[in-house]
Amino acid sequence: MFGEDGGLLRELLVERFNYCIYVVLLLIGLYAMIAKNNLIKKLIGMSIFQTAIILFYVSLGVKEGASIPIYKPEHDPHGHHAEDHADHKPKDANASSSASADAHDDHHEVQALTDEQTRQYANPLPHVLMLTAIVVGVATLGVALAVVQRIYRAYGTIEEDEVMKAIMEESQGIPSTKGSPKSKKGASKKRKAKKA
Amino acid sequence: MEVIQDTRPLIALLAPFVGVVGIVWAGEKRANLRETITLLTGIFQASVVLSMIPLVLADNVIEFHVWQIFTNVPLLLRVDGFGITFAAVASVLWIATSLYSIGYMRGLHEHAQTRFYTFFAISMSATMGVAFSANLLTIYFFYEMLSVSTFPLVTHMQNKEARTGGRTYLSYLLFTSLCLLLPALSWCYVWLDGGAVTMDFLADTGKISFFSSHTQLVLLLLFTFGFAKAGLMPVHSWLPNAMVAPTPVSALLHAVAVVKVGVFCVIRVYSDVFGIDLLRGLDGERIMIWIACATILISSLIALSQDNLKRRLAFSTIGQLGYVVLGATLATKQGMGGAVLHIAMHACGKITLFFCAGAIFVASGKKYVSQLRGLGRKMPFTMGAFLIGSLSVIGLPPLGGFISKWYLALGALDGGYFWVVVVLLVSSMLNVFYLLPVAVTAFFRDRDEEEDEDGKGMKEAPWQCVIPLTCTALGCFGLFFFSDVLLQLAGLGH
Amino acid sequence: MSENSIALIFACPLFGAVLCTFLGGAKRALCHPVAVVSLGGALWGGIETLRRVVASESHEISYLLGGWTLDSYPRGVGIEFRADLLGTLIMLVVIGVAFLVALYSKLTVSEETPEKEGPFYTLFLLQVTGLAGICLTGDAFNLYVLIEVAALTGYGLIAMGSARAAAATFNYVILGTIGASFYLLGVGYLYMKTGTLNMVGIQEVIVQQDLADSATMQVAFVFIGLGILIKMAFFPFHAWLPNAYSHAPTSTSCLLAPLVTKVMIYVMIRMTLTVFGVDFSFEETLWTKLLPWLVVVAIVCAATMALAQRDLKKMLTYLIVAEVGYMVGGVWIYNYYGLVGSIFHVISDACMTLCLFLGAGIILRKVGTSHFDGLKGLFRRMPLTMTGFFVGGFSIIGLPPTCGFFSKWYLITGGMLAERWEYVVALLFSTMVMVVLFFRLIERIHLAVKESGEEFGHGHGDLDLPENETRFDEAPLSMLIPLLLSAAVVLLIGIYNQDVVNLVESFLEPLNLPKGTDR
Amino acid sequence: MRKLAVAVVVLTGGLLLYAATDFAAWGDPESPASDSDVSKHFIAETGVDTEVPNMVTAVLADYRGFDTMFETVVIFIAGIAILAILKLTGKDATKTPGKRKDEVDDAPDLIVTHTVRLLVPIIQLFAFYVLAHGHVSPGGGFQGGVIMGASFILVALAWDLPRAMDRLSVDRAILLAGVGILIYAGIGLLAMFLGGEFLDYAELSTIFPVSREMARYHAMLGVEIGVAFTVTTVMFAIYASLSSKGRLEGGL
Repeated sequence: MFGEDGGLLRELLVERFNYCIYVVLLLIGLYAMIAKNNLIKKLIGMSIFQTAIILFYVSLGVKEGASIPIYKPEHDPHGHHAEDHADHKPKDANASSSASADAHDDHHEVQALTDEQTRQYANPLPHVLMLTAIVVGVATLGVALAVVQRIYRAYGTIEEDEVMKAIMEESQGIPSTKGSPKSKKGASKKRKAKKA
Repeated sequence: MEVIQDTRPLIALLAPFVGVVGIVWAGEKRANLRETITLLTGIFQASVVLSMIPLVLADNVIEFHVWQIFTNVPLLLRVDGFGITFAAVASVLWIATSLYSIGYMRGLHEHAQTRFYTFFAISMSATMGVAFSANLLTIYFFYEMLSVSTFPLVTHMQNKEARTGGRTYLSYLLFTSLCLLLPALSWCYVWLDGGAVTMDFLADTGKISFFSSHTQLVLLLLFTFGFAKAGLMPVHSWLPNAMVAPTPVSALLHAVAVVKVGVFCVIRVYSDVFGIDLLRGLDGERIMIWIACATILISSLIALSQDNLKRRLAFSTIGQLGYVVLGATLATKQGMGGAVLHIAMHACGKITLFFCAGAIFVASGKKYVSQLRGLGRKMPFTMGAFLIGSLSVIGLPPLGGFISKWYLALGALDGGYFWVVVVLLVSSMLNVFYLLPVAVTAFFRDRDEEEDEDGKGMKEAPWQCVIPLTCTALGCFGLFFFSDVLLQLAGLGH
Repeated sequence: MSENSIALIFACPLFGAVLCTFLGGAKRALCHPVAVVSLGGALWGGIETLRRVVASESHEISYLLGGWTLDSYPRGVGIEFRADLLGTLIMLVVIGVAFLVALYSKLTVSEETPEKEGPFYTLFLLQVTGLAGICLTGDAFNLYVLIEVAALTGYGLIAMGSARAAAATFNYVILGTIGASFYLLGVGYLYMKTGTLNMVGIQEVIVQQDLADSATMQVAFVFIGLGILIKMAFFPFHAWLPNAYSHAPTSTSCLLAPLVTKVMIYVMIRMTLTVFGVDFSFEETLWTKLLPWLVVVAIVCAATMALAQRDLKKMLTYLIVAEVGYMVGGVWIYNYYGLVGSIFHVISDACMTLCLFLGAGIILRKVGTSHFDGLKGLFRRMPLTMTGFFVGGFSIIGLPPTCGFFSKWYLITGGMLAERWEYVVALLFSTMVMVVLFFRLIERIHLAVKESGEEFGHGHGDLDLPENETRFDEAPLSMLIPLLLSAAVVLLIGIYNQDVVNLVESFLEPLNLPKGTDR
Repeated sequence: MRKLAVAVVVLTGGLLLYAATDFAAWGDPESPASDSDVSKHFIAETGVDTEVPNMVTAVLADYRGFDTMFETVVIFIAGIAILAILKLTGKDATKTPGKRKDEVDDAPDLIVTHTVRLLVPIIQLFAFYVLAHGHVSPGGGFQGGVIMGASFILVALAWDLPRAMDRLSVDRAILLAGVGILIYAGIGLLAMFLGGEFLDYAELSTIFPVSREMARYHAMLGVEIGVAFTVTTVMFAIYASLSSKGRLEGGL
């Protein structure tokens, strides 16, 4: 944990800068989700929280000296290299030693990358996972917003304590009949009128 | 001993269910048909049970394997002497009760009679199940079934009183069975060879010696009080509370089936799980004798102070159940036999008393002992039967109750507990004090004048009530004179 | 076709859902049959899968989605569906329960959420897809996606109801997202340390590289565990459940209440046994020491809160929280029998909760309220419905021969063998509470005494109930039959418990859990 | 609540930092995540397996295509759920809502509408490019779909919701979202009926005149199109429902 040429501070703040940021973001989000009274603020917290995790995953995919996980032209199965290499490579050359994909006359044989070449590309998996996580986050946010709107429509407020109060009043005011939406809406309208 | 595979135990078990289908089908509108079905079911069940007696007397056991509960534990039905004694008593008395309840329920214009007969039949099935169980888990299954299926009967009145009674009834029975019995069972089943020992009453008697004597005592206590239907103090108070039920229920279930299921289970545990030898060697076994004796004496004293006839009988029942448990705790052959006999003897006597109490209620609406003055002349059959039942419970020859008490006393002496005999004598005296005054009041005290006014039209109860109670009263004599069979079944014969 | 039966399990409801969307506009009436048929197809696929799993030698089937088969590609390149005995059993329960609820839902959906049959059945089917997928997937990240599928459909299904339900859903969204995100974070840690997302792959790396001491792994375990505990509404994190389920539309609560928490418990078992492995989960973490005590607190608190409720549905939801405590406890007492009990309880609890919620739905529809006051004398009106309801109640109490007895038996046994007396006592305590709860209900349903204790009639003979309270008035068949079927299932699982337990045992056998019987 | 939140945050933060002490070194190529068989396979063999240069697309749509299918389903669910929650039906729908105070009846701004009129085709073209070019450069179904959805939202912003709904009504949007799922799952199912596992695109080569690798290549484009359908339409449906409070008229 304590590196030879630096203390904990250096370790955390410089070398693991991203990890620090993600922790801070995550905690901000978590705090907002629990402590905030306004429902929309809670949702903002939720978004920050999810973004923090995305940041963590992306940091995970970092690889020193690697580029984005898209084949450079020389490794591209459809790239120009096919023709380039075909010119100066004998057809019966040892395929396994070939640095790039070998090419034939009309259709080319794609070769797996060697270890050396693999090092040049970052790991694609975290990116894929985060694409999924982003989508899930968007979907959750959308549904949550709809729910908030439904709450606002019924109770006329998006402050949690006021919603709770309205619910308490409602459950005391209306006897234990089946909670039909109509009666509830009536009650909320009255409340809205009072506010105005 | 020979093991015979036969379906008859299962038939006896399932017959009431077939009856239930018929009863529900006939329903409230075809009341006569419904009652006929009940009676026929009872007769059929009793005849199936009785038909097995010769086989058992010839030193056989009848087995039927129903279903595998756990890997090693089957739901096994087995008919042995002890089981069939109980089953025969219960099923024969069911016929009498069926007849009696026709008179009782119609006489009082009770509501929901179909439900009453339905659950009555289910209770009888559960009782047969307990009687024919071959291992502890099987017994537990039917025991719980009985607790639940009697609940609608206890709360039949559907009023506030019924609610209180039903609550006490069920909470006692389920709390004890789920909190004491279930852990004890699972303790036994798992720690004995990881479930390889099935607690079979025949094969695994005494296997419990695997545990330390300390644990054995804890288990003994858990089992004894877990079977709260045995009414041992301090888990007895469900029984007086269950008296809110209609009298046929009190008569058959709370004098015969349910309470006897409790003591039956206790005897099973003492004699077939622990075994007499192991039990004698157990240090704490003496505690159980004290508890049983205390139950006998205290309940008799309480019974003295009860004016409500059914409550008085209920406390008397608790005392008599104490006899049975006492017989089991003595851990002698005679004591066990006496306990088995007392199940039958007390059943016959006590059901007579309850029938009479119900008949009095139907005919005159009287519930209290102090109201019975002069009733003996109006209802000679009923009160005569009451006298016979009382004498049998007290234990006078030539009535059945004498034989069981005799063997209990023998067992006590055999075990070296002289003071237990004294307890038996004292309690018999107490029985005299709380039972005989009822008959004496009825026959020898004159009615007050103002009471005569409203009692003018009073006459004997309906015949459907009188016939059964006369029969059971005669049965008390019969059991004394034809006790050979019972003795043999109880393992005391020659 | 038979080897693709696994694909049917998620493909049938998925296509059914899309079809329901298409039909949602003009031909709404067709949505219900479509849902039933597609779940029927899934059920067939599930049964076929179970048959194949049982028949196969290793008792598990690998299904490599996308054709990334294990013999030509490294494990974890594609997504793997692993149907072993545990997952297949739970999956079958999920689909079976969903099938019954689909049958049941015809009337309640059109009455409670009019003109929204299309969206309802779409979400309903996708919920089932998600839950069934969770049971089968062998990929830790795919599990997250499926959890979110189930969660999002759940939000939608619950918030479709009243405004009160929407307010409850918001809490569910917040807590559910925290739970799922914690899980995701934990999976991220796992991936960082092991470089794979495949469950078996992770386990292999943990064993090979001996990662037990790693701080990251420990924290990953905590986050995944916490996330799942939040999702399953374990006691201190239960806040979202009672309101959400008790105010949701009837069919929704019938589907979610039996399944969601149970499937999450399955996920916990899967994570501890398959992903982290027995040694890591039980020996290297503090959870075995800590969690049984939390479970005791959870069971006692939830049971006490259930006792305080005067509303049937609300009471049932607290019971679910208590039952979650049972199952979590069964896992963490770290004992063979405890785990058998836990898994069996997942199955039986799903069935009995279903039975109770179906019954409660009928009561709600008939009486118009699920408050206790509305229950009096119901047995006379609806004897069959009430019988079905009682069977569920008996099972929750743990009376033989219902399945609840057997699961409780194994749990108590496991607790005793592990010498976790506190857990056994908590179980017995909550059993007592359930006795009180249900016989209080049964008393009300059976007796004709008002809440105040006032009597209706004069005892013998006439009860003086108004005409409409004594008339024989059974629930409609479309609701009654599923209820009775579920009651029958509760009894059948009890009676054939040995077959189920044998399957569970052959899953647990290779794991070498302590049996504790060799004293 | 605040105290509880602080406590939770402190505890979580402690855990997170504790875990961070044990993390693999920053950007270490030898770290398990970057050096595992799986990620090496993705980098080295994507070309061999699928002939797609963009590994992210290949992993997304093929190796982990099942995840992505459910990701699309998640989007679809969001659309349906929002409609289910917000859409007013029956009596409520016919009730005319009272005008909000802040609502203005002004005609759309001339400059804005003209700009949008010019921009929308370009945005949509770009969306197609991002979608189609996802195999060789960053892009794909989700990204293309979002851009496409944005173009419809832009119309709704510049004029009003009805005008956008003339082009894509919410009901039709949800239908098209379902079509997107059908395309994705349908390709998977087709592969299954052709004898492979679900989503085994290589099996499509039996009915199309391409090699197994190229079948995967083209099928990926197919599923990306399906994804784009769903994302485009659901994005718009979410916007329409939220901005009009489920009445699907007027909007912001």
